[in-house]
Amino acid sequence: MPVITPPPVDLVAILPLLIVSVSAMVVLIVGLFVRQEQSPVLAAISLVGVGAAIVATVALWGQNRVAYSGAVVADDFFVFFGVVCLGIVALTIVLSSEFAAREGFSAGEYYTLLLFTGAGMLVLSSARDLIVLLIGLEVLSISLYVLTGFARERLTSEEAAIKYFLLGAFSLSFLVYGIALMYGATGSTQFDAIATALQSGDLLRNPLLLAACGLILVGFAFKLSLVPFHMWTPDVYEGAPTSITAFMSVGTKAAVFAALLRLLTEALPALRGDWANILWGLAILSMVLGNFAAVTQKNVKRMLAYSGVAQAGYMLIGVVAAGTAGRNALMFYVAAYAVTNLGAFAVVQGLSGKTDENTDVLEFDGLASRSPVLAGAMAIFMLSLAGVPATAGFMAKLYVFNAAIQGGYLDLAIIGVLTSAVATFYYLKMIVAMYMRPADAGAVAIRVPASLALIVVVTVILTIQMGVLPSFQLNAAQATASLLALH
Amino acid sequence: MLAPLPYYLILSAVLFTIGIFGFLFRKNPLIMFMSIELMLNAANLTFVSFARYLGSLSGQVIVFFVMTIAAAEVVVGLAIIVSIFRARASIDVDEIHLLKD
Amino acid sequence: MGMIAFVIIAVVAIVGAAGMVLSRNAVHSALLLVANLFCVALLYLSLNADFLAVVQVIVYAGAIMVLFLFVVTLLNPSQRETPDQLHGQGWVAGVLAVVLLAEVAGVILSGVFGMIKTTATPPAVDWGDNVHAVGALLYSQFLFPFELTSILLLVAIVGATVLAKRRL
Amino acid sequence: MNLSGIPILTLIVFLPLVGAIPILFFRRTDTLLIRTWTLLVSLAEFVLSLSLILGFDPGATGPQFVERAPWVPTLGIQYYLGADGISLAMVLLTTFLTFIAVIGSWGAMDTERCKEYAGFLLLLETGVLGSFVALDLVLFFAFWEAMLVPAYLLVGTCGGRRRIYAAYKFFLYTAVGSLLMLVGILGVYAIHIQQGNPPTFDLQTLAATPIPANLQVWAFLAFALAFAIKVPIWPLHTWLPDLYSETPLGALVLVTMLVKVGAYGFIRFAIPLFPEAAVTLAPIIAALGLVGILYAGVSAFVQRDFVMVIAYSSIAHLGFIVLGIFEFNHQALEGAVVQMVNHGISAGALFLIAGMIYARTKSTSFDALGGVAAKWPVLGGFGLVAMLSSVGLPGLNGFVGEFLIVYGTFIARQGYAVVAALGIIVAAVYLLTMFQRAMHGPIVPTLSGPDLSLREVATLIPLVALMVAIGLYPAPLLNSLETSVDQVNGHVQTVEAAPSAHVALVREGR
Amino acid sequence: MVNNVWLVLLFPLIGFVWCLLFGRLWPRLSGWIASLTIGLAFVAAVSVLIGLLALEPGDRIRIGTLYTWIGSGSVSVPLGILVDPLSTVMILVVTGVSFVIHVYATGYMHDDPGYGRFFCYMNLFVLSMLVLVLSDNFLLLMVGWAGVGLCSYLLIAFWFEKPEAAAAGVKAFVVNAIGDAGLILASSLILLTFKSLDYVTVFTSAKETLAVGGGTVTAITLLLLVAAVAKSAQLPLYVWLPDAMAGPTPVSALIHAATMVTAGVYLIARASPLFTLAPFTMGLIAWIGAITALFAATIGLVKPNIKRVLAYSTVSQLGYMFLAVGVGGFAAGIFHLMAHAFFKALLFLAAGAVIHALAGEEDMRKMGGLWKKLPFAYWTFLAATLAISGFPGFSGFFSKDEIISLAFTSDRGNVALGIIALVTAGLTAVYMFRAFFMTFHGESRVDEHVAEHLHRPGLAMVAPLVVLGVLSVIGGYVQFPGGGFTSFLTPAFTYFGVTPATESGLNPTISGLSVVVVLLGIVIAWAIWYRNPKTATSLGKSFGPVRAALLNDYGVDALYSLVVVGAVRGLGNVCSGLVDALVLDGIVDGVAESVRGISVGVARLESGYVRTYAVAILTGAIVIIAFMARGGV
Repeated sequence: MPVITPPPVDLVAILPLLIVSVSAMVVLIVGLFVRQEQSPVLAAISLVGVGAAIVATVALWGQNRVAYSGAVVADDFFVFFGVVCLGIVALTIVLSSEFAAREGFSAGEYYTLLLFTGAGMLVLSSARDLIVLLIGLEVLSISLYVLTGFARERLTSEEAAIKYFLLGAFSLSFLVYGIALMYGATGSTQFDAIATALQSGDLLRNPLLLAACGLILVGFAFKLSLVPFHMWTPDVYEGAPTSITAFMSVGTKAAVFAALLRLLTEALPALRGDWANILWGLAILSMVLGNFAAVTQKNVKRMLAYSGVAQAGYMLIGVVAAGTAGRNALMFYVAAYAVTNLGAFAVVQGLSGKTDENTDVLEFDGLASRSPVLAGAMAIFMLSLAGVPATAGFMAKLYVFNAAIQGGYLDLAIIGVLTSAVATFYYLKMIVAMYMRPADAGAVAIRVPASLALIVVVTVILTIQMGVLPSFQLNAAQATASLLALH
Repeated sequence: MLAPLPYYLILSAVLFTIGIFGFLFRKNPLIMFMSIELMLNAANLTFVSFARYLGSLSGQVIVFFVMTIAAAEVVVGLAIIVSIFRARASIDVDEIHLLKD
Repeated sequence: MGMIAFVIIAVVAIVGAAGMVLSRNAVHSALLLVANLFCVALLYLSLNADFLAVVQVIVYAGAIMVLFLFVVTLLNPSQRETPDQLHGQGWVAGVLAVVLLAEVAGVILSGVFGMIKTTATPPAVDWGDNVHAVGALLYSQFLFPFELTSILLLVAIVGATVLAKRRL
Repeated sequence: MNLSGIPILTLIVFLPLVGAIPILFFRRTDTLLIRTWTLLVSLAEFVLSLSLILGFDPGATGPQFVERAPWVPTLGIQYYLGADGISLAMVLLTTFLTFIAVIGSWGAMDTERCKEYAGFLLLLETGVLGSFVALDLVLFFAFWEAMLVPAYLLVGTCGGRRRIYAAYKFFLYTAVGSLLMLVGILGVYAIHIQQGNPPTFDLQTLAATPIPANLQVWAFLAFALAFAIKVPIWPLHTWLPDLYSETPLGALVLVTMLVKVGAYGFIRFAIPLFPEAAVTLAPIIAALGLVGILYAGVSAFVQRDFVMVIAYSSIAHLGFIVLGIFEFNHQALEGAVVQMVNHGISAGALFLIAGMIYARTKSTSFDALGGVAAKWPVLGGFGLVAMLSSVGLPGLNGFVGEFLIVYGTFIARQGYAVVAALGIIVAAVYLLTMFQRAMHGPIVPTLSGPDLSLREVATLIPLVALMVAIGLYPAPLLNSLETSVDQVNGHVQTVEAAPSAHVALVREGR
Repeated sequence: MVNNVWLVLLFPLIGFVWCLLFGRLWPRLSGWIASLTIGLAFVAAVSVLIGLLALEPGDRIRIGTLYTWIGSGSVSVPLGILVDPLSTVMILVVTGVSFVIHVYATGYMHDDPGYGRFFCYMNLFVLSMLVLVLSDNFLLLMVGWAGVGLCSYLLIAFWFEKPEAAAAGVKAFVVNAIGDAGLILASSLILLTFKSLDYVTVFTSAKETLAVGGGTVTAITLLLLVAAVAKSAQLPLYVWLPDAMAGPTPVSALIHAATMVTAGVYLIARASPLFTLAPFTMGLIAWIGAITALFAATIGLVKPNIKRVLAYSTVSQLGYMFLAVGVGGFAAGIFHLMAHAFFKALLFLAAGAVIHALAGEEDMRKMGGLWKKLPFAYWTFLAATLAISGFPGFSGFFSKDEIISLAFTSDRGNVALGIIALVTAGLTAVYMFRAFFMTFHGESRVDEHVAEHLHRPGLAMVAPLVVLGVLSVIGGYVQFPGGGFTSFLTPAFTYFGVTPATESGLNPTISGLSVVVVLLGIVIAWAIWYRNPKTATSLGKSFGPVRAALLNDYGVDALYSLVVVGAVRGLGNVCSGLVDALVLDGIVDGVAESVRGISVGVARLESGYVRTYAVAILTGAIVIIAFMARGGV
């Protein structure tokens, strides 16, 4: 009879996760006793929790702890993505505070789930085991399924929820099946064990292994909304509450990219030739189709959804290019995109009104005169997404294309820039609407709540800072990436 | 006593495929969801089969986790389905497409 | 002997699955799925996964499928499906499914023999008390994911509660 | 004057940007404050830029006023500014024209769009200036792209009726080209690194990097496309008439600097980085320049609008500049740079005059004009001088550049020079015809209002003074260009001096 | 004294700047200052002449440099001037005749609202011409060259409210621009060949550098010829000059007599060291000159407008000058240039007096019998007519006679050229006396109303007529004794090794022939237009088609407007209307449209059906697995 020998408990390595989870529970409980109009209290508690978690994450810098039989790791890569993800959660909390204070809104559960998504993302970015990765993904996904349906007065919100859920579950099955085959082929689900199993080289050309890898990629591609697994994205983004759309568009991408990169570089480096080909195709498809489809969108959220598809394609270039340059590029891109897109959605939220419905591009007509601040901020975000210099988006694209060329993927770089030009088309459409068209006759000045203003200001500053002085984030990314390369 | 491993694997592949077919074919979200359960089961069967042939227990433990995941999904999924279709005359995913281009 | 049993169980499982997919009545589908799950549980047993077999029956066939049935009956079960708005969806689904099956089957058949460890006859393992063994593994090597599942379940519960709160 | 220790270029580049910030906080209705502030900023900027003259050493090789600091050290991107004679001329022209543009827009800015107008104008100035002094490829690209945005917004918010179409077209046209240049930049960088060098985007270092000939051609084309669109070289020019006809005419004075950045790009980046490819493709590009001269010339002849004629004439003038750049000899290149300055002055003056006509008649269409010079003799007189400067009348500025270009072309490709001379005749045809249609003839009854005000005269006088000054005594300008021009051509001449090596490289590449 | 040459330039510059600044404020004063400055320039020019005469004949060349104008690499062009007999003659003629015209204009333009502007342009005109003739290099020459073109444009279009005046101005400028282009190319080629644009450098090394009749020198001279032909209104680029009559009459006088059109002759004379190396070009020049002379003379026979007749006579006389320089008679050409300046200025000013008197009437069919009413104009016009016709003893006789005989006898001349010159001399007498008789004799056809209010010329207009009248009569005697003018001028050519062809005294045969021809012409004119004016009408009828052809310049003008203007307009419409708007923008918009189209197509996949999305996922999965497994064994 085997003796149970639990692995050494390393609470420090998972401290951020613990803090976030505990705060989630605290919010859940406190939420039961808090009246609707007091919901900012919950937001405050959540923010404190996330803040503490961020501190705990940063504290792990340079420690490189592998814990729980190698199931998780708290290295600098994790710290980077942890901070990014938690930052996204924090901003989403602030962004939601106005929205969550409304009548009949289950604020307690809302914040709880939001914090749990944070937990899920932390797990994803630290997972070194396919099973841990899977569970982290599910924590994130299930929270999001529910959050998507949170705008209860809108049928579209529910519709988005069920579409997201059904397709999410469907694609999860592929992932699970892929993990099963991977387990069969390598005998393990742990990254280092898989890598060791592949080292001998006997397995490398095994169809079963390759198929397993392909199936796993399908699961990831769905979450990253890469073409052709992206089709849920516009519908869900449009239907979900704007703050959740904002969160989904950046949070999911950040965490899943972290997990994907770790999986590919730590577990499957031997298969690089194979997965790089697949991702190469997916990147091209995503950049091309995402950008093209976005051109004629009339709803801002849908447009940003397609833009997100395309942006995921650009990020993928970093993964394909691999190497230090590729990883740096991906990390910077993720951070830049997170900041910019959150800001953009914050502006959309500012316009979308009480019912969260006014997200048509027409709503932006003449915004410059209705709210110069929102218009100015939105213009900066659009330019950043388009990759115009002095914004985060430019540096991100520079990094990515550089990585592509250094990695020998000139084709990706060229397609990337050409599709960027197409993208400019629709990003400019927003600027045209805001600055060059007159506002509706009946349009009134827009009241910007303090919470929204805070987000907009923070994201604008970050967008520009990352474009003008990118070194801070880059240094972090660089150090992390080089550490990762040691494994 | 034991059938060879490929038999198990093929069986699970067949089950997995039937699940996929069901998901694509049926319009009833409940049956689509059941199809997903079928797919997960197929995956589980693969895990267990491999576990047996690898002589490693961890496959079984993983199945345990997958079941948990499935359960969690069922809870939330059914709740979503109920909340949408309770008020409707028909249970048909094709009926819900307000969101499209 | 094992082969015969396997074939019978497999056939039943496939028939159950196919029936689930094709049945016009959602209740029938659910019951056919239970049958399938039961067959899989039997296969678990054949694979020395006693604990899982039991869990499969209790949790899956028991709890989860009951939940399904409950919802099915809640949502007007007698209703017939309307004609498909997506023309040719059945054909597309069928063809794609067959292609995928062919692919996966091909992959399995060509791949599984390349794996030295698994092509040999299965090791005669004695996991002793399977429940104990699984438990031991769960609390040692898989401690972290195990703890994580608590979060997962909590999320599910909270989510279900929120969703339920509104219209039920 | 010793300017060492003072980051003079940084100050010059970013003063307008800083000056634009307070405008954000001015009240929209307080246009006088906004305009006065903008005027002060542009004046201060101009005065500041004049200090460069004092510190400039015309004989020195290499960039002067150098500022160098790591920007993104991990990639080897530097904040690297420096100016040679060519940059200096362009910088001074830009600050001067901005100042003129602000005075010239004084009346036109008095609208509810004043804030945008002023702000974007200043931002545009920063972008243009940055492009002229950046010596790091990424830094240059950043300025280059950043310059588009205020131009785009300026046209889009303050422009004419078809402003959105024009702004869109401009941005997309230029965006496509510039993005490929980014690929080109990264390509050169990658080659540099592959040869085992530390990463850098330093122009001079990369220019010294040997690049295989076949790659050179592609990389050159990636750069050239961006610059060719911006210049614009035929047949990539159709954005320009649309943009110019929709841009507020005062601001257009500065917007004309955009095309000069394109030409500058060839001189500073495309040719030094890829001399062999430049030599190989020079006949084609120069020929396109020629086509542009004649094509735009005859097109200008049939235009029905004052501004459109000048827009097409700009294309023709830029054709001369392109021709001059791609002859790779001292006179042609120097002439091209002089002509860049001239184009800013002449076209600027003509646009200002168009703006003054527009302010009085609300139209610049020939259908609504006639007898303008009779009705407003002072306006007509300034218009005449500006027009003649654009024609290239000897004794005015345009001639110096045109002659040097024609002579330089003559040295290398005599047939081209003959065609270019034909272009000079065509220029006389369409510009004189324009003047005849708008300024001469019977006074149409719709003209009303006074002749030029003192402010308007004050706007034009500096420009006219420069036309005469450069026309009669271009030595200061030419002298400051001598060394710089030789340095640019030096990249090419080493190629031409060793034709056998060139051929060998081509073969190796393939 | 020679250094006073700077003053020759300075005074008109002062006048120009003064008129530019104060012309509108004090128009009268400005007119006088303008005239005064030109007068002072003339005085300065005379002092230059005196200074030059004090030097040895072989040493009469001086160069002064202000500063380096264009210095680019190896190219260095100074702002410098050259004083030699040729330029001295030119500045004397230019300033002298211009001064007279200025004075005249103060009276003629008295009532014009653009008085100040007029003198501003006039002074700039003179200044440009002086720069042209004084320049010591080809590039600075071009400044003056284009400057006179500009001023001709400004002055022809002086009354620019009149559409035909504006159009005539444009025409003048554009045709001149063709010449400018030729000059730029010529300069480029010279610079490339000689590494310099200085006259002295180029001309002294011409013989060593260039082979006689070689391609380079032929190309250079042909390009210079293009410039000269355009500026001097020779075939085929003469078309601007007749239209230039749209300007005020003093302007015509200035353009035709003192400045502008003579520049082409001057250029050829100046660049004679190059031209003499290019026999082909020389022959071409002679032929162009001869044919133009004849061509314009025939047109002059029929034109009813007095100024137009004078214009064609100018073209014709310039043809003579071309002929002269073409056959190597550079001094003869310049001599005729000077004589022509006198009598042509006089003709215009006298005609101007008539036009002024008749309140702007220029049609000779509405004149007649004016000899009693306008005696000064009558006598001076007669003097000038005799001079231009080459009536013995008058200035034109000496100069033209020399040309005719050179055409026959010079090395480069031949009988054909001589006969053409001779015939043209006769025709000149015919059409000039036609104009004379139609204007001053016969019955008055003047409008009654105008006749009652005849403007009599004031002193400012009469004095110039008298001065020029005297000069027209005696101007030819500068050749005496012993070819004094030619011998003064010759060092300017011999200095660079060019020996201009000269006549050794009067050739009795040719002189006699030409006298006969001229007299015959006068008689014919007398017979047709004086004795019985009906003859003219009947002749006109019997030669209807010929007359129509002549009236329409043989259709040259129409051909130009059709071919040149039509071609440019047509090309322009194709380029901007078709290629730009449809093809290029079509491509751009087409790209944008197809992006939009693809976008709509792609977006249409987004049907909203979950199961469709699932199909996409499954398809993607199948492809990916196939791709991955493909790499397997």
